[in-house]
Amino acid sequence: MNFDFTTTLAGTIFPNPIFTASGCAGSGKELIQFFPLTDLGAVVTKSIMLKPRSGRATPRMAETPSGMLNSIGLQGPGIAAFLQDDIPWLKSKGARIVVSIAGESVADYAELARLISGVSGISAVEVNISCPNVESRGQVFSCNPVTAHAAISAVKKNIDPSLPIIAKLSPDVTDITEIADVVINAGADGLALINTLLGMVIDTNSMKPKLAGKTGGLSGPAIRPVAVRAIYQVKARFPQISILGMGGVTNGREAFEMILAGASAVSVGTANFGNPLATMKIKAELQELLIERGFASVAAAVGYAHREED
Amino acid sequence: MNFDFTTTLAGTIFPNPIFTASGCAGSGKELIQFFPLTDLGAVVTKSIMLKPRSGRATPRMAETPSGMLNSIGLQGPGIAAFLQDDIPWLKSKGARIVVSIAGESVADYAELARLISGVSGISAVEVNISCPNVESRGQVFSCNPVTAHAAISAVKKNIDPSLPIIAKLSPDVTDITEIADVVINAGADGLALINTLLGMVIDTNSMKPKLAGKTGGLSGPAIRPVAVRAIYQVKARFPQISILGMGGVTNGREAFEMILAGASAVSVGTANFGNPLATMKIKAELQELLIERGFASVAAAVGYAHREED
Amino acid sequence: MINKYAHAVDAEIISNKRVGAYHHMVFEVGAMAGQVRPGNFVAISVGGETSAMVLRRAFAIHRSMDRGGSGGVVELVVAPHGGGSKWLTSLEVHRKVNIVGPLGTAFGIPTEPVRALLVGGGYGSAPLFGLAEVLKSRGSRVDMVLGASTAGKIYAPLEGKRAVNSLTITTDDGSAGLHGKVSDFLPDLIAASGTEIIYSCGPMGMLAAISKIAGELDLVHQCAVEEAMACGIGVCMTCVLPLRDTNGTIRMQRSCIEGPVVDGSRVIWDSPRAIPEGTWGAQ
Amino acid sequence: MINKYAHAVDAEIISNKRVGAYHHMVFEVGAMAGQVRPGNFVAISVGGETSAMVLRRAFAIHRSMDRGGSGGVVELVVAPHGGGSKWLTSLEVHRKVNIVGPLGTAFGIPTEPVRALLVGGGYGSAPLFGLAEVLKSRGSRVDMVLGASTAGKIYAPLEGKRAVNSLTITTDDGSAGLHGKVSDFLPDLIAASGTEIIYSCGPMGMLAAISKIAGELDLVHQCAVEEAMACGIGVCMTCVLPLRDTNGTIRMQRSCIEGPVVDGSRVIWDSPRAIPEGTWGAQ
Ligand SMILES: Cc1cc2nc3c(=O)[nH]c(=O)nc-3n(C[C@H](O)[C@H](O)[C@H](O)COP(=O)(O)OP(=O)(O)OC[C@H]3O[C@@H](n4cnc5c(N)ncnc54)[C@H](O)[C@@H]3O)c2cc1C
Ligand SMILES: Cc1cc2nc3c(=O)[nH]c(=O)nc-3n(C[C@H](O)[C@H](O)[C@H](O)COP(=O)(O)OP(=O)(O)OC[C@H]3O[C@@H](n4cnc5c(N)ncnc54)[C@H](O)[C@@H]3O)c2cc1C
Ligand SMILES: Cc1cc2nc3c(=O)[nH]c(=O)nc-3n(C[C@H](O)[C@H](O)[C@H](O)COP(=O)(O)O)c2cc1C
Ligand SMILES: Cc1cc2nc3c(=O)[nH]c(=O)nc-3n(C[C@H](O)[C@H](O)[C@H](O)COP(=O)(O)O)c2cc1C
Ligand code: FES
Ligand code: FES
Repeated sequence: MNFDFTTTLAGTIFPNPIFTASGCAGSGKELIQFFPLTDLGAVVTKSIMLKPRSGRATPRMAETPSGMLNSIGLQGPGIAAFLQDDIPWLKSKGARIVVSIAGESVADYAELARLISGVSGISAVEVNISCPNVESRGQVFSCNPVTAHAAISAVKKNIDPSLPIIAKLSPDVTDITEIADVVINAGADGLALINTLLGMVIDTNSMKPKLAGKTGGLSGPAIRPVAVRAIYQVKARFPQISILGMGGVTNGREAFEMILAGASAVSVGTANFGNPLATMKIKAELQELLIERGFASVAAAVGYAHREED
Repeated sequence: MNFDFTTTLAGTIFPNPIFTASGCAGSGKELIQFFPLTDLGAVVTKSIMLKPRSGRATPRMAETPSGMLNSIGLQGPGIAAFLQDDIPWLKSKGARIVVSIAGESVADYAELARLISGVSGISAVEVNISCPNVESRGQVFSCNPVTAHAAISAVKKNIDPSLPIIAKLSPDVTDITEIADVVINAGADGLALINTLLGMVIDTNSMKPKLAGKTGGLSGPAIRPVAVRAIYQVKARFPQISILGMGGVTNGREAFEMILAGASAVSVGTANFGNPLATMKIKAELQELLIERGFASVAAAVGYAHREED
Repeated sequence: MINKYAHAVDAEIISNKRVGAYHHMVFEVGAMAGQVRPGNFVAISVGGETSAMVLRRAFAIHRSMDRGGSGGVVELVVAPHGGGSKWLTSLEVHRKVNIVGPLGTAFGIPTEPVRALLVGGGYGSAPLFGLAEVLKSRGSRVDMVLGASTAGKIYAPLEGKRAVNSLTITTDDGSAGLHGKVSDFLPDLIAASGTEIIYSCGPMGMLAAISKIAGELDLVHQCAVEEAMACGIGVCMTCVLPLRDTNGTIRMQRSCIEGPVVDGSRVIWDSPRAIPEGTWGAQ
Repeated sequence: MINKYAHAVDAEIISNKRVGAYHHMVFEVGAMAGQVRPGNFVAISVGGETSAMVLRRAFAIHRSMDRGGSGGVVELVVAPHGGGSKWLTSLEVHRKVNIVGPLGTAFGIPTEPVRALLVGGGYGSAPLFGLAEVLKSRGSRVDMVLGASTAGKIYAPLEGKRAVNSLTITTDDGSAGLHGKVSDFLPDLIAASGTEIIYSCGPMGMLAAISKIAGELDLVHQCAVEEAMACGIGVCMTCVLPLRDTNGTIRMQRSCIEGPVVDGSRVIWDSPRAIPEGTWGAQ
């Protein structure tokens, strides 16, 4: 059989549907010892902000049952250094690049979009709106329809129109389809589902929160049922929108689960920490499973769990 | 040392802070073979509705990493049979009883409150408002401040004023402290945190959702960081309110974590499935740990992780 | 009282042998062994202390032997299937696992000698051998028919074979015994051995087919059903199936405490996983 | 290239022995052994296939032996502490575990012979013995001082003792060697052995005390730090600590790839877990 492993996400074709998740693959340089970056559908870079950021104090992580909390605080070199160092390096390795951007204000998002527009070799932009809005007492952009809309609109209006926008949403909302609705209206070409859930661990020795930042983002297999539900709900309401699924995927069967729910591609985050070769394992297992189940292409399996017949 | 293991929840004193969680301990009759029900702080009964309910079709459960999904659909005999059979039996065994009620409309909650008011031997009422409101397209009561307020008000106005009301909240909201605020205003004497998270598993053989009801409630250790965060957030904003904590507690250290976050008592749910003696183990370990850490009482440890000193 | 003799025990594995597609495993359970009746099951914690699997796994008790004092054992037949059963079957002897049991209902044993037909599918044969021994000891005639998809999935140990008057094997692929489904051969077997009661254990499809035949011939049919169970002790309500009461009312009942052994005529075979119309409390 | 020789291998455990409070464990890692330099660490998957522990655990490489072909081994010293390390130390020989390595920076070895003082706290002594061998083979003088809270927590194997010119033991409770903290005795030891360079590995408090002494005496101090690591390979940014660049800028750097071995003078010892004022990108 002629199996087609390419996938189309937000109008862009990728050679396969397995991506690294933002913030979980460093700059790419750390993984290249383990496999060629060209073997990935795409590298999604760590969310970059306008200025350099030190991130939060440590401890920044706590292991939890089938998951972990992190509170990195968006440490990074800032957009200028990123465009100068990281992008050219990734391009030189032949990687498909999805740039993740994060802002503290609507103006930040607009500015980041402008700065990225001129750069060649970028396949898409993932807009991380699961970060605190300094103009609104630190409320997370994607937890409010008004600010979610404003951030995505700002990107849309300022970006090179040929660059697809993928809005990354937080699951910590009452109705994720409502937020999906507003960001689609604001011009998002695709959605990334899901970011981490807000969690906390208390150290029973110190009897204080374990993370320096008190709360952190919960990721890993523990949250996979929440991710699958979010993808399924959004796909049911917006069958036309492309979804980049993520949340606790560690093997091909689980990536397949996300695709059946409605994801056109799958990002792998926490699993990279447990196994630097996780993406390659997932990719191989997924391909085998899709063929075994009789799908001629990734596209044929996307959202297949929604069918009403049989 | 004279250690005081009693706890005060919503103005009522219980001999120890370990309860069974609603829907996770049957009617009590199933566990009595394993330990005397008097050894529990209290039995929280399965949420009871006005009329008998068959619940949902099967499969009703799926195991997930460090957790499970359930979609029971509130199967039960209805309030009349419950008051006639279950309550007298629990009383005859000397159990402290917290009755959990659930309605499909505001009028249901009012009626349930009236029916319970006359009954002796009940320590408190847990109001499960994490269930679908048939009058509002199935939206969950506790996911909307207006309906959350209406349900709790309806109970408050119709219940024997000496019976404390504990409002049980869903974590599937953008800001749980906002819902806590409205239910406290509506007259809740305490809060139960948290109910399950909405999740889904897709069966990669049938390529359809695994549960007959498609989505289900995620419980177990996987969700503990979300529960601890919710308890901590609510306690930080409402230091005076009593909290009944729950979500993935399987041992004494984890119950201690919930108490440090702000819970005055802890319900044990999914852990009963993995170990019928879970509550007894948790209780013994918690007592040992509290004494080891130098607390003279449960009360002294409640919310201790919030202190600013050291 | 529900599960009157149930308790938890850290049981040592004293034997673990591959037999065809299954593992025959023996556990030192002490006093529990003396309280087991054929049809009961146990629930076992899987994955060890840092396991991501939070639920127990249920296994029908194959045989139990009370050796007096604290020396009882139970035997199980386990198919390595998913995470839990693969973990269990991979354990070496002397490892301990936590077992809760005995759980659930048992096969009803007539007080008088009868002519019984025992029908097992796959590892569903496991509880039938213990049952056969009890029936034989009461003077009953015991015929047995075991079916599976293929030869390796027939579980029929030698000593078991000796305990029955006749043993018929069927496989879907014809790799052992008769070629076909168990139910294809039942009418003839029933006629040949003058069966008065049928006991069965296996996949729901097989139980349904047997129940149809039993119904037509007006035979008593006790079957052990298998629904996904989260707790095994009656507290979670996940394992329900619609069962008809004596007065005809259909209720969603827990297969872990009302079952696993139920009277076949009580089961709504055409929709065991749905809420049949008219079910008590149906919305 | 970062972690130039790192790769993953399913390594068989070929020995697992309790030594005081620790387990000395030997793993068959093949070619990896030949690529290890003293100070490197490995990251091991824990808990087995159905584990709830999703992160690897880091362990300093105690020694490595390249036996040619595919026959290399690495040795670790593991303290059974929480879920992951208890699982690992409970494994029997012949079990396989997945190991990624060699990871991180190594101790810098001067090209000329030097007088080196190696200071270890608890299992922090583990990487020092391999280092001692290399230093000795280059003609250096190696003095070693090992401290712990109590005698059982001193890890100092016999062959290791032979590789050093002098070995001093200290315990907080006086149960072995000198009574007190390692740092109490350092100035005298340095003076007595004419130390030119200090290598250290152990808890942050100990490293800070050593760094202070090294600074006062203007000695080079290479220390192996230990921060909670989620990935061990540089992709997660959880293991950072503030480090001073050559031009004085403080940046939050990953201890897994910029370390674990770093120059003691680069560490901000009074607040290794905070964001010191003036850190690059501080908000
Ligand atoms: C009353 C009863 C008796 C049983 N007796 C035996 C026996 O004698 N030998 C044997 O090998 N197995 C038996 N099983 C099935 C066994 O309990 C496990 O379900 C099976 O081993 C698969 O578990 P797993 O962890 O390997 O698979 P997984 O797929 O990882 O299991 C995931 C979850 O689904 C449930 N599940 C999966 N398959 C089934 C199934 N067929 N029936 C019920 N639940 C399922 C599991 O219990 C678990 O909770 C019995 C089940 C029941 C309810
Ligand atoms: C570079 C490096 C070298 C190490 N070398 C050794 C060694 O040679 N021998 C040895 O016994 N241990 C060593 N450790 C500590 C080891 O990695 C584990 O952290 C420790 O065994 C505790 O894990 P656990 O699963 O038993 O405990 P848990 O408490 O269950 O661990 C939970 C999580 O916290 C992290 N954690 C807990 N304690 C520490 C700690 N002290 N430092 C860093 N992370 C921690 C764990 O890695 C894990 O992610 C080293 C750590 C690092 C970073
Ligand atoms: C350590 C860590 C850092 C992360 N950093 C980012 C980030 O910078 N931007 C972002 O959009 N998501 C970030 N995430 C979220 C992941 O991209 C992903 O959405 C989430 O972890 C769920 O996927 P997983 O379970 O596969 O990790 C981070 C996650 C982790 C664990
Ligand atoms: C099988 C099952 C049934 C439940 N039924 C109810 C219920 O009837 N009413 C209710 O308020 N919560 C119900 N819950 C939620 C639990 O009471 C508890 O809030 C949740 O499971 C988190 O705790 P745990 O992780 O300890 O199980 C149920 C949970 C499970 C797993
Ligand atoms: S398995 Fe829990 S009630 Fe039957
Ligand atoms: S441990 Fe992940 S970057 Fe260092």
